[in-house]
Amino acid sequence: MIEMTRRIRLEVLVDAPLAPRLSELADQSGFTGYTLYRTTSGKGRSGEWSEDLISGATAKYIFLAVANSERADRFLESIAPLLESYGLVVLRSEVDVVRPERF
Amino acid sequence: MIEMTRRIRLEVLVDAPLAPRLSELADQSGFTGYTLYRTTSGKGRSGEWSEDLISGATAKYIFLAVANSERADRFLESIAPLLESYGLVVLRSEVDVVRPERF
Amino acid sequence: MIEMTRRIRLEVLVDAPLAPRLSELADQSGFTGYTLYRTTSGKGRSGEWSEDLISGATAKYIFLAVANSERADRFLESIAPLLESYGLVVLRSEVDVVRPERF
Amino acid sequence: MDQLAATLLSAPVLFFLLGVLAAAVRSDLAVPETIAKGMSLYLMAAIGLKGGVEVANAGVNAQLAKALVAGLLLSALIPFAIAPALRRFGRLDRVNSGAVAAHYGSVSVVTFVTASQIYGADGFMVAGFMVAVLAMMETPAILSGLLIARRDGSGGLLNRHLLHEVFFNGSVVLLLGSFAIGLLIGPAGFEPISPLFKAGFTGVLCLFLLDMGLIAMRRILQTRALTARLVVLALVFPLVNGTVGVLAGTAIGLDAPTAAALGILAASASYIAVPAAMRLSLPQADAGLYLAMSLGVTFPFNIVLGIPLFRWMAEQIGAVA
Amino acid sequence: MDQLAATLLSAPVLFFLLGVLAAAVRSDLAVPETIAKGMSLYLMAAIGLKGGVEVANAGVNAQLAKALVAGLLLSALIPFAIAPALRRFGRLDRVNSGAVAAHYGSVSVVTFVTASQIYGADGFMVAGFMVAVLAMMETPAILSGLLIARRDGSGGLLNRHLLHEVFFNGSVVLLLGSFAIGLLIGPAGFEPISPLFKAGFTGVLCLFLLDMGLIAMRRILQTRALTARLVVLALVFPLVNGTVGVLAGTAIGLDAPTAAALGILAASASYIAVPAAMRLSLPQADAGLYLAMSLGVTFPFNIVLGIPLFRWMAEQIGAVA
Amino acid sequence: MDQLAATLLSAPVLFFLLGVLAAAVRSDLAVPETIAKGMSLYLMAAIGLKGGVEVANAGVNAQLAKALVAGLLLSALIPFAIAPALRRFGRLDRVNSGAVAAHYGSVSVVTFVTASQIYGADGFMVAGFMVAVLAMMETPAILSGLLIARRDGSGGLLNRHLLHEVFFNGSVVLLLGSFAIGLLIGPAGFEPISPLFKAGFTGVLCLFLLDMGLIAMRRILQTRALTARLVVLALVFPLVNGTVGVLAGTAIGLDAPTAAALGILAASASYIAVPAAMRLSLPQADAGLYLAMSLGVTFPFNIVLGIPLFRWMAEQIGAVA
Ligand SMILES: Nc1ncnc2c1ncn2[C@@H]1O[C@H](COP(=O)(O)O)[C@@H](O)[C@H]1O
Ligand SMILES: Nc1ncnc2c1ncn2[C@@H]1O[C@H](COP(=O)(O)O)[C@@H](O)[C@H]1O
Ligand SMILES: Nc1ncnc2c1ncn2[C@@H]1O[C@H](COP(=O)(O)O)[C@@H](O)[C@H]1O
Ligand code: NA
Ligand code: NA
Ligand code: NA
Repeated sequence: MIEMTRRIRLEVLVDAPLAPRLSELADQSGFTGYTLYRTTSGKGRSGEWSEDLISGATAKYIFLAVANSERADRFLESIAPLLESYGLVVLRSEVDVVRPERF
Repeated sequence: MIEMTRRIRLEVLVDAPLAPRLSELADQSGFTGYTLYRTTSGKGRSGEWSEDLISGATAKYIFLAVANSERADRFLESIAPLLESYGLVVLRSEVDVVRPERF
Repeated sequence: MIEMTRRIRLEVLVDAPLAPRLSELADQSGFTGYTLYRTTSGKGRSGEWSEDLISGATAKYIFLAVANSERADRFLESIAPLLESYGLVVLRSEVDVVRPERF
Repeated sequence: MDQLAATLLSAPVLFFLLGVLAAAVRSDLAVPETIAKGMSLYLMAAIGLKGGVEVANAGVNAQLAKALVAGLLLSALIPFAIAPALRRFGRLDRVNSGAVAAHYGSVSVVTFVTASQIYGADGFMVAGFMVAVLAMMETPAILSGLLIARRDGSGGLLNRHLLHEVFFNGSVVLLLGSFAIGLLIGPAGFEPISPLFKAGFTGVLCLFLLDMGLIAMRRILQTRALTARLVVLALVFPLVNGTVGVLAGTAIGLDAPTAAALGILAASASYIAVPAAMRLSLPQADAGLYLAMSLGVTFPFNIVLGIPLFRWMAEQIGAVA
Repeated sequence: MDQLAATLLSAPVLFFLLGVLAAAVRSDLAVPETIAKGMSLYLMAAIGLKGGVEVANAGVNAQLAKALVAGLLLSALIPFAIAPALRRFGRLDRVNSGAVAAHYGSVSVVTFVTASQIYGADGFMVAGFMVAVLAMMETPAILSGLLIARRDGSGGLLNRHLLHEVFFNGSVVLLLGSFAIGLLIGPAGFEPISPLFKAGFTGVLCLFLLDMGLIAMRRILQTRALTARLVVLALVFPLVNGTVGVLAGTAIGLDAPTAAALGILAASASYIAVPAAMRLSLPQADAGLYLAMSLGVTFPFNIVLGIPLFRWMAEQIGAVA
Repeated sequence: MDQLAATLLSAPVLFFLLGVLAAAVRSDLAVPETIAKGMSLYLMAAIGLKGGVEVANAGVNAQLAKALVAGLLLSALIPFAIAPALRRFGRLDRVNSGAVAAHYGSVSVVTFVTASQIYGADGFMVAGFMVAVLAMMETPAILSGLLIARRDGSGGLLNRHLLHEVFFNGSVVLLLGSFAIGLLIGPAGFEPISPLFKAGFTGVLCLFLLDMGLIAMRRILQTRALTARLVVLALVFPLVNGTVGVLAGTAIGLDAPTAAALGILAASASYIAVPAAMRLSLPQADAGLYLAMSLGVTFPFNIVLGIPLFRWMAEQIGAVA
């Protein structure tokens, strides 16, 4: 059986214009990588939205990153001040990875 | 360290025309929000498919919602009758969130 | 309450041209299904990338599959030789599903 | 035979065949779905405008009303006429029979568009008002299909979502809306937009049919549900329904091209409005099945053989009548 | 009144109204976002080229410099002028006032494009250099809006990201770049690309406005933030700002069509450059709010009423002056 | 020099430079990838049709066969010729050398299209059959590159997936398919689709090159793998290969424009068919590397300098010969 190691998986739902800021914070927290993908619609306390490439202001991405718990904590703390104003949804869970030195 | 609270993460793979129905059930179960994103292809017992915006009939979305376990259970029960006929794939796991009162 | 059963959830980040190979291996491991969706950008040890439909060479998909642990292990072993050269990111976690016989 | 050759050698049909061929050899040629959707919207807006401008020019006459009624009846009744064949010969259950039947009552916009274009290139001009008939025929079949599927009375047939879909379906709204705009602006108002909507039309149709060829053939290759019996039905239905359409059109006094177009509409099967509605209302029905029949078999049949056939038929019957 | 009818019966405006109507009856008609984005890029490139080619033809004169200064001042100052109304009458907090004010200082490319097209169809020709004024007015308002939002001095206003956005915003770069290309290639060099960028223009505008109609109406239906007071402001702002723009244009000696276009620019509110910048710099502001006002109320108002109104105004004032 | 100025001041090249500039100042200007893909399909269909119609008009002659053989040889042999330079001067390992070499043996459709357009605008007409040569040259280099990468014999070179990719690659199928359609329909059949495929062509090329400029420059900015030595090679390869192409073309008796086009084909490097095939067959090779060389360096070089240079060369050699 392949050996796997536990790491932290972080998902952050973020508005398109704010995604670069998140990537910067990930770099600063020492993340080795991250991946973004587009969402198409949703609903929250501030109402419904759907994809919008014209203004680009309300398009949302999911930012996905895997890291060890130390870096993950550092990242979570660095985004803490943004949580309210950016309206981020932040999810943390555990995953097993191969080649753990990559994360 | 940032304090995080355990919540339920639900993912449902759903055909595009049925997504609005799922959103309604999420509202009725008291969910505070949900997010949808598009998938591009896949395979299952009923064969292969790939994205199809022309008819829109076989495009599939992933419906992602985080909720407390009470609401999550309510939602799961409300979609139970649709599971077979809608061909839904339903996944439940646990995640940690900040600002738990949001979910 | 709806009865749910534990299964393995696998996510693999894969380059578009290699995705069909992954699907073949999933079939050979006895998977009942899988779903692919597109990512839009990211960063790793080999630098930044973003979606690219012109060459299609650097577009990346997330391959998502749920399986029982036996099949999941078989699949993980079958992709082991590809991990380094394909630059795959492989994540394993646990999920609860309804209708476990489907997976 | 001349008509058949002319059809087969027209650029749109050749691009369709190129798509079929590319998919058959499993080439990775693909048109992004978003582009295809964009072209589909363009084609509907263009055909709607064209029809409206023509009616603005020619005026409305009694034929329009008759054709609308004929279209409505064809769309609503064809499903009932073919459902027994689907159940007995096709061996489908009630739900799948209803779902498939709804597709054949409804219409394919692109089949109509391709036919009008090929006919028109040759001076065989379909009346502009047929666009309204096209829009009219899109959705009644949905209700018929549901009635067939649920003759046992289970489930609320006429729920809010569904009626909404029937009346305000995107393609119906766009076709009728563009038709109305064409009526309002007339030939003079159409002039500034004619380079996009008229001059560009056949070219876009080529690219769209390239994609339809790819999609149709891939449907056939991917499907698991298509039996030989269902293939037979997917070939017989357009023949029979198209013949009925041509006869009905001639009977109510339409000219030959317009009667041929009514034949094409009756012969064609939906691949936009109905599949989505069926997925919503009859989720138990097998989408792979109805799309394989409609897109994979009937659509190619109509594009390649139906178009010249119904013209020939309309000309023969018109000559006799 | 004639102008109003001409506007309402032009194809682009009718497609806009079709979009509004379709969204109002909650039809599922939708233009894929990627297609809309593609059309938006096309329209900007086309209008930029057109302006550049015209200036290459007509030569630059003193009016250009004057118009650029007037545009810069309007963009920078309108936010300060309307912010008090947003705070007092509109009951918004400082941050939301700043964000909304920035939108009204900036401009809507499509409103300008639609106005030029409708005016031009009638021989009421807007000067080519107004494209440069359009680009010039896009972003200064962003800085003004931020100053309003942060008059308390918190937060670094002029960070790197933001200044970059102001100068190298995609739409500014594309408009000015195409304008420069138009200048360089002149009428002869424009000829081979004129079928796409000139002949196709009005048609693409129709399809784009169809989508804008859908988006505008859906904004209204989805929003939770729009109060009656804010709707009033979203109607009064274009009236007042547009009047100021027409007056300023006439005062600096622009001809009537060009003064009307300056009015349109002043009256219009951004829905591309500014929302993205605000989301970045003032993430606490409510995006649903400023998009509902700008896209949902002011945009339709300008398309339907503003275009004929500011023309009428410019003609009256021009006749008096 | 005149040619250089004419190239630099043509609208397509100016849009390319605008894209390069916008990316250099890190503007957020972006063309959605789906739109770019759609334009790429359009350009291939259009160039294929155009070539086919021309051949239908001019008839086939012995030149076609000679040019096909020359193209095949260039595509298959260039990789072997340049691989040693990549290994020794470029300091790449065997796998990366093979991958990069494959790109330079193959061709860039858009480079060819831009050259034909710029040449043709000036009456320097490339023979229609060169589209078939273009398609012919797309994929043989893939096999050569793999042979280079795996001279050690490891790994099954000619697996099913790969051969399929070589023969039925989407762009090959579309180019040859459209070429065949053009042949079949001839000038008369092309007329109804000429507004889209001919009149619209240069305009679409402008927008596509805008995106290519953005992509090329961003490749350069994002890459981590590009060394100064590799940049030198990415500039020398097109010069040398292009010269060989022009010489070969002249030697087999092609007229000057057609020989120049063969030079362009030899000079250009693939960015569609080959990268995808290399990712599949040589996943260990660094995609960032070969795309940076091909798209980031060689493509701009050819668009800006190669196009006038190879014309000049073909004219000089032609005059001497
Ligand atoms: N419980 C949830 N589960 C999944 N996504 C959510 C949830 N709550 C909010 N979201 C997403 O986050 C966006 C912003 O949420 P809000 O700030 O509550 O309006 C929503 O539009 C959804 O896309
Ligand atoms: N085990 C699985 N893992 C991930 N996705 C699946 C799985 N099984 C089915 N799916 C997805 O669900 C769709 C419908 O499945 P089915 O009803 O089995 O045909 C498939 O086409 C896949 O996209
Ligand atoms: N820690 C990570 N979390 C999420 N995605 C990652 C991570 N590391 C790498 N990736 C993704 O995998 C791609 C290839 O990674 P690499 O091979 O490190 O360049 C990156 O461009 C990212 O999209
Ligand atoms: Na029918
Ligand atoms: Na303004
Ligand atoms: Na080459």
